[in-house]
Amino acid sequence: MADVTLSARPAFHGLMMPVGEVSAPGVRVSERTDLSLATVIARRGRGAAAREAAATRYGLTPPDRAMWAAADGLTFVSTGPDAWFAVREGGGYELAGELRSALGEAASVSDQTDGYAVLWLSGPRIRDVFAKGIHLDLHPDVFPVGAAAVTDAAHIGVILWRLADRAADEPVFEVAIFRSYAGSFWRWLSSSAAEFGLAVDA
Amino acid sequence: MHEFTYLGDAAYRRPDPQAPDALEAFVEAVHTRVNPAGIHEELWYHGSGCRSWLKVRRDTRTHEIHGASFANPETTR
Amino acid sequence: MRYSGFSVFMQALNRHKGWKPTWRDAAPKPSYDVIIIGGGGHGLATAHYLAKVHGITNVAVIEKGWIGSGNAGRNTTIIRSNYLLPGNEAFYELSMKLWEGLEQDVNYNAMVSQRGVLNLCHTDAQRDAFARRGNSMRLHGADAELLDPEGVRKLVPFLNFDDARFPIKGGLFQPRGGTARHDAVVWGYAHAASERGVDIVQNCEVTGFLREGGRVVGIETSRGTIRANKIGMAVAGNSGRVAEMAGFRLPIESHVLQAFVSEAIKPMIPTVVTYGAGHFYISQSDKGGLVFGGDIDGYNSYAQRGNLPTVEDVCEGGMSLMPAIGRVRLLRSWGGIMDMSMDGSPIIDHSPVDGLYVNSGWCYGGFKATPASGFCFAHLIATGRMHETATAYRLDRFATGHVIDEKGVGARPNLH
Amino acid sequence: MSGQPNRIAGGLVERSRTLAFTFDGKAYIGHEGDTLASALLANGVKLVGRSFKYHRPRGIMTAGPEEPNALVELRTGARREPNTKATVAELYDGLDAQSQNRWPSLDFDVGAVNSLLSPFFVAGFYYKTFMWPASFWEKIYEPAIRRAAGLGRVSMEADPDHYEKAYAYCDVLVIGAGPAGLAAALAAGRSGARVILADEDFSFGGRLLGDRREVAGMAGSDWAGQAVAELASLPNVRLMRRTTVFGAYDGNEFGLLERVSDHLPVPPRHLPRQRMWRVVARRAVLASGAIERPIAFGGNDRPGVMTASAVRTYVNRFGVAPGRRVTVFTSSDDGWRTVADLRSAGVAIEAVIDSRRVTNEALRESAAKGGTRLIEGGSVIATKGAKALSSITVADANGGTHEITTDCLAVSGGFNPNLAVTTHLGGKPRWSDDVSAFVPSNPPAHITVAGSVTGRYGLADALRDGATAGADAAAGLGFAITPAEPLPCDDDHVAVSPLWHVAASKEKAFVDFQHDVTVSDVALAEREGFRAVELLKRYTTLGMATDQGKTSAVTGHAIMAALTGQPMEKVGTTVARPPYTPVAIAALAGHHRGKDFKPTRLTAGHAWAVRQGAVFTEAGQWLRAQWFPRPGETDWLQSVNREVKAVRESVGICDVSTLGKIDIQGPDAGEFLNRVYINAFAKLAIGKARYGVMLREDGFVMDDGTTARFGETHYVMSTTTANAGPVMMHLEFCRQVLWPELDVQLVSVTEQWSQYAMAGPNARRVLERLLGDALDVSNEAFPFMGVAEFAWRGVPTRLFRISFSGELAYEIAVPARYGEALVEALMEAGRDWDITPYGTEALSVMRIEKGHVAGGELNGQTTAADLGLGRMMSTKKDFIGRVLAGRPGLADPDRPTLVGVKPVDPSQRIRAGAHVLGKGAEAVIANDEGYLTSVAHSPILGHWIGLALVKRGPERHGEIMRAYDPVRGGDTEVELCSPVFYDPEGTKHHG
Ligand SMILES: Cc1cc2nc3c(=O)[nH]c(=O)nc-3n(C[C@H](O)[C@H](O)[C@H](O)COP(=O)(O)OP(=O)(O)OC[C@H]3O[C@@H](n4cnc5c(N)ncnc54)[C@H](O)[C@@H]3O)c2cc1C
Ligand SMILES: NC(=O)c1ccc[n+]([C@@H]2O[C@H](COP(=O)([O-])OP(=O)(O)OC[C@H]3O[C@@H](n4cnc5c(N)ncnc54)[C@H](O)[C@@H]3O)[C@@H](O)[C@H]2O)c1
Ligand SMILES: Cc1cc2nc3c(=O)[nH]c(=O)nc-3n(C[C@H](O)[C@H](O)[C@H](O)COP(=O)(O)O)c2cc1C
Ligand SMILES: [Zn+2]
Repeated sequence: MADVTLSARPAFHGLMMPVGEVSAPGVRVSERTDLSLATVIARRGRGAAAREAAATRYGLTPPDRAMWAAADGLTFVSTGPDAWFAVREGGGYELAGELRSALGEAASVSDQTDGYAVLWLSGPRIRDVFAKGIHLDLHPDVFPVGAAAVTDAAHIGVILWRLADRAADEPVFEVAIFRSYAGSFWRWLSSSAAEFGLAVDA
Repeated sequence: MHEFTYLGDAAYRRPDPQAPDALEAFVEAVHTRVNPAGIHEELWYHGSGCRSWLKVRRDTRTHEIHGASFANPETTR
Repeated sequence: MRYSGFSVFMQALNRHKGWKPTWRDAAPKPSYDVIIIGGGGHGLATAHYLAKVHGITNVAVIEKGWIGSGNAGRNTTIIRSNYLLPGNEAFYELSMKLWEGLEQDVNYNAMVSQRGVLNLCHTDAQRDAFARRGNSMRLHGADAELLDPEGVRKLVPFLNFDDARFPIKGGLFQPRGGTARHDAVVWGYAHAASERGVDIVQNCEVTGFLREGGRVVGIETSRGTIRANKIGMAVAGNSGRVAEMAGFRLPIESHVLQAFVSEAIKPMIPTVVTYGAGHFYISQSDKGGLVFGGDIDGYNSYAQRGNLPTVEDVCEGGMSLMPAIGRVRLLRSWGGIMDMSMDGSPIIDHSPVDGLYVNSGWCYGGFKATPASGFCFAHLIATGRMHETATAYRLDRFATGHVIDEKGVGARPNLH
Repeated sequence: MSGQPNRIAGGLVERSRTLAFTFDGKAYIGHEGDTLASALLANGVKLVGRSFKYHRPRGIMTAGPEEPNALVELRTGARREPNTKATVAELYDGLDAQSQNRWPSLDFDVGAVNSLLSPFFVAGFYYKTFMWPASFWEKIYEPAIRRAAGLGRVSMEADPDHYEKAYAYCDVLVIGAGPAGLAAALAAGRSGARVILADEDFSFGGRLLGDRREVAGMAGSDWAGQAVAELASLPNVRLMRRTTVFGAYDGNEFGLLERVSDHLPVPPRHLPRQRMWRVVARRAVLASGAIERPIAFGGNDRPGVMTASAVRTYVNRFGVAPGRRVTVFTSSDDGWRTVADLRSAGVAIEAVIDSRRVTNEALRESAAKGGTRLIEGGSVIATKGAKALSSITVADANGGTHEITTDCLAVSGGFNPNLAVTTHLGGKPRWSDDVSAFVPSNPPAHITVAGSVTGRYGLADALRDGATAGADAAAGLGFAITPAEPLPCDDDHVAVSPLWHVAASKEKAFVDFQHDVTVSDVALAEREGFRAVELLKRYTTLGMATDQGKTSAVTGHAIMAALTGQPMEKVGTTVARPPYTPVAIAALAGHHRGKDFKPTRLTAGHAWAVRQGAVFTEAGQWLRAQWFPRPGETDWLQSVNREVKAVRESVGICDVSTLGKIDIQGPDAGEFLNRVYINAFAKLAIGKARYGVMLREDGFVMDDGTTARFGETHYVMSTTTANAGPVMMHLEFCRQVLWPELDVQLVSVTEQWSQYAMAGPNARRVLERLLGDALDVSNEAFPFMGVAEFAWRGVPTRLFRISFSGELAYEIAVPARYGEALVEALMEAGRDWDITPYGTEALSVMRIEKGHVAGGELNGQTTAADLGLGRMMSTKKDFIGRVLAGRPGLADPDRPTLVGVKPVDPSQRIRAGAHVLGKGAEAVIANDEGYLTSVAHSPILGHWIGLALVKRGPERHGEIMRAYDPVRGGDTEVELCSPVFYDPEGTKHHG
């Protein structure tokens, strides 16, 4: 028995159905199941040290404002004073351990790879959809590429960050929510996006 | 507002539990409130955000906010 | 002036020319035996019982605005005695009894309406907690019924029984609970007190205390100094401010509570209903408006107004419980300043300053207490001793640990 | 279907689009661009409603949201909407409206007898009557009053429509799109500022739509169209029609209601009926105009009596003549605009009555030109007509009276600035003698007023004020303004001499039309001492109707001022409160109703549990499997008994993922735990777990749970499901506020792990089969309270040997995406031992059998000592709550303390919530000695058992008492006993 592998069930499994008119959808969405996630909190008074250690090891400086910074598939999203949400492409459960050894005594790290579910969202109407639940000004001048926020969406806590645009008028956001909320989040997202058309990307 | 939770007077200090009058000091600190009509420096928790405790100066008559800072003196940002 | 159907009939013949003021709008005299600060329900009731029960009629009620301008004039009018803890239940049951005879007592129709109060529960644990409370009420001689979902459905068939996020598992029903017309309570007590000689002084703000030898002997007001040997404060949300004038602090914080009324509609809600899974309670006024409310906004405030998140929270609760009110329009919202105490229960006691008595800490449940509060406060002021039914409401209970914490949340006033 | 007898030429309605509608079952037609009111008037319908108290016949009085009379029930079935103002209901094809507050019909309304009884039904009569006998109130008087009161009827069905909420942000919010608002939006919009322009109307233009004015050399409505086109072309401007700004709130926030689909028969698929917006605006320009006020004279409520500006609106905007022989009664120059516009539209004018001596020659001439009869210094003292106006009686300046036949009386009593939004944050309006009205004073710093709302009523004022306010707002935020030329327009007459009340009237003169408050009611209130305007309001209900006194309050206050001889500034005015116009409750709830009231949290194994047919229960926001019924089981107790037995006899599994898990890391993590728990943690060995209890600072128990140590600086705390959030907040408070000097970091990892408890004598066997050689789980290698982290089938796995059930038990956790796979693997591994999934109910039975405390005992009112955990309180260290736990009230040995209870007759059932009285003691509170906190049926013992808090309980084992449960008809003799019913030696979980 010991050699059997376990099958994974993504948080949004079975939920993601397109809604509304999707020939030219206002919003496209897909679940990022290929990410490793971790919370990183600097030890007392070690914020600068943690940022330096990351810079040395990964060639990126975790931001000290509500922004993200990325290099080589690793992103540090700021989630508070000297606290970050680390996201790495590729998946697996090694990220936390690696960060722990990279940052040493400068930070505490917790694996959150399955703690959060992450959605990738884009489309010309994505801001209009977010406006139906997120109390945050996402105007491109106020929330530029590189910006990040921790807030609520329709009573559900979210970590939100803006990636580079896909094309003109195709802004891209990623949103992380605690995994258990996937069903409720989807109900809000799909009903809010219905008028614009919500397409699900594989 | 609902992203934040109010706690009370920011002047709250946990009394010295070893002091001879610790009991009275704790009774007082935990229960008695200044409750001013005017500027009040108070604690708020950013629960659905960065989870920081903040000190907020607010006018209790108008709800006007006159500044905020991290309650943790060691938080620099 | 005596009120009755007959007097209305006689006045109608006279084109209502003969009516006299419901209460005398008195100018302050230089001194009184007793001064009550605060012309809300509690202050006026205190004056009434001082005069009626204790024969003390040289009394002034000092009100900074017009009587009833505080919480008495802005509450959701729910009266009930469905408390759990001994210190509370006996007191609120006394209040209930006084409500039951109020109109005849004060010769004013305060429209005390015993249409019942239904508290809904949504889990088995909540139902057991309600049972504990209902049993406690019965032990106190009050009325309480534990309803199953069918019983609830019979009483209020249009609740969300089918699509609810939190299913209705039953409810605690107090048939004797209900509502009273809040303003009429104020006017009724004012009428009765005034008829017995009490001076009701409006537009007179207390700004300080007169002291002699460590005790208070009078008050400074916007209309001059007024002396008295005994002074009771019943200023609800302003307790902190008035206590500060007397040089002490209370285990009280002032928080804003909003309330709401809808446009008037034909009778819809037969009883008072409170939601157990969200902050929402509702009844229908005799005029037809749905009167409803929810949780306090949660922050210290003297502004008498609140904010949208709370409005939304209340309406979300309302819609999830009663989806049939969706197209009813909210007509008006307002706020009151709640004297939230550290255990959620009131204080009726001597203050730390001689000659000054405290009546405070009513949180958002003090309307129902109005008669008993006045009754017990009058007793304390007249006799110097706590009324036996209100002995638990001591100020030193925080020091002794004999707190009366119905919700079990401790010294977090905004959670009570 | 009849024609539209009163439809005249002109107007802005789309005549090519004919819409059919019904009122009280009768079919009519109107046009696109009509309101229900304009369409009714076009069809000659005058009687549309009945008043609140006297059931007087009422018609359409205004053309806006201030309407007090023309309220209808709109739509049918579950969409029926009571109290809809016909004056703002946009006409759509198929609209179905009913009159309300009448029986059996609008024409013949029995309730109208109230009018005959009106000598008794004066303000406040009920306070003085109906007191005897006391019992009659609920049975007789109150039901009668309640039935008579109220207006429209609710459908009593769930609202079938969908609602939304949304947030928006802008630099400048312009409220109102009349000339002032349009000018403001243009000025701000041209600067590049982010502008939102909102108007409650479905067309932009404000008074420019209802008046015949000229702006920039063109018709005012054309200019408005042009301005709107320009605004629409600016990408930084958002135009929001049908959107009411209903309130101003803290933090520069405004509440807006957008009626997305109210002009359609039903909302289109995927669109809400309405959308509530919360707009954060750095600046706002309030250009909400002014509301015309009526004059109180006898019979001023007869259908056909209207405000003069409304008459104008019907003529100019809707192409409808509200009457065929119109009379104008005015105390202001603005009434003369109505005269002029009626004349231009070719509507016959019977007479103009100006309460003033008309000093303005231009006005006199214009009347003369049309040959209209002019009565200067006159006033209307009475009206006639059964259900619609037929004539009026006018008193002239010399004491003469004139009977004038007329079917429409246009009344202009001056204007009240529509300033409600300026007072929502606490501002008080100021009385202005210049314009005889309350005007805004000191609006909040971020709100500027412009146009008629300021009390400057000229069109030129509006255009100039608006442009200035818009430009200033944008400039103040750093946007560059290009100065614009002032817009030319035709000139204004705006003088008014207030006439509140025609004293010579004998008949009822209404102040508040909807609530039937008359001039004599105000006088009665004065006589009875209700002189403060707020008392006047509450005693008479003046201004408390659905229109919130928009046409009545100030008039009532002015009458009170006259009665008391006080100046208006002294009398003041009542407080306006949000919402500015009523808002559907569903709109304020938005998405969050029904199943979406609160988010639902589901564990990773939820779908699996659903497939097993689990019954779920709420645990905070979580759903947890309560039990797993099997075919043939007819009640929950059978299922639960089976599940408990399976665990006690073999092995069972239970999803415990919902318990809070907090990673506590850092060099001071141990010290931190020492300070928050009553017992010691700093010395907990790595690889071990310990049960801990934490108090609030006031000494009462806050929460409990086990905390495991995984490394030198790494602990994982578990909390109860319900308290996970509050505990996190508490710990962050301790860390950040109380002890910032501690180097400790906290983060919730609840969701990272899917965790299952596996309990029962065969648990280890199953585990061995499951884990293979991934971990040695022998008792020696992995003893009670051991914890381990290891890799299993390629994923990080945690194992805890902790037991809530009292059996040999483990909790195993894997990353959540494998939660479903884990439970399937557990079932597979346990097949030979008949492994049984169990729910929270069986979990609860077993913990009660073991005397473990949980929700019923951790109710925030108990101390550690109450729960029999007093000895855990360390005497060697300080901890949160230690000092105050020593208060006499908490340390009182008489406090109810944890015991077990069992029925003396084992066949009897007991229930949690029953109170404990002495045996044979009378059921009064003095004999109350405690209560049952948790109860379960123990299948092992074969009877019901319970935990209770009883005074000196632990000293009283063996005593027979009474479990008194009158609300459920229970009264059972019980024996107090040890709270540990099962395996008191604790050998099982050590085994
Ligand atoms: C929105 C809302 C809903 C509520 N719902 C309910 C409910 O359903 N059931 C229930 O039981 N309770 C309810 N309450 C609580 C209840 O209204 C109050 O607890 C109770 O009315 C308080 O007592 P009071 O009437 O004497 O206070 P108030 O009416 O506030 O009286 C205090 C008076 O003191 C005056 N005053 C203050 N300072 C001074 C001074 N310096 N000088 C002179 N006068 C001064 C004030 O002007 C005021 O009139 C509610 C309260 C609010 C605001
Ligand atoms: N001659 C007079 O005595 C007199 C008196 C009053 C007004 N007027 C005329 O009225 C016009 C005044 O122009 P103005 O721009 O100040 O007012 P306006 O009445 O033309 O426009 C106000 C607009 O604000 C909207 N509105 C009001 N409150 C709102 C809210 N809370 N949310 C959304 N929309 C809201 C209304 O629907 C309306 O379209 C001028 O033409 C003026 O001459 C004349
Ligand atoms: C039980 C109750 C019913 C009310 N009904 C109405 C109502 O029908 N119409 C109305 O305009 N206001 C109503 N109000 C609200 C009052 O107008 C007013 O808002 C409240 O007394 C607070 O005073 P304030 O808004 O002047 O501060 C009601 C208030 C209460 C307490
Ligand atoms: Zn924050």
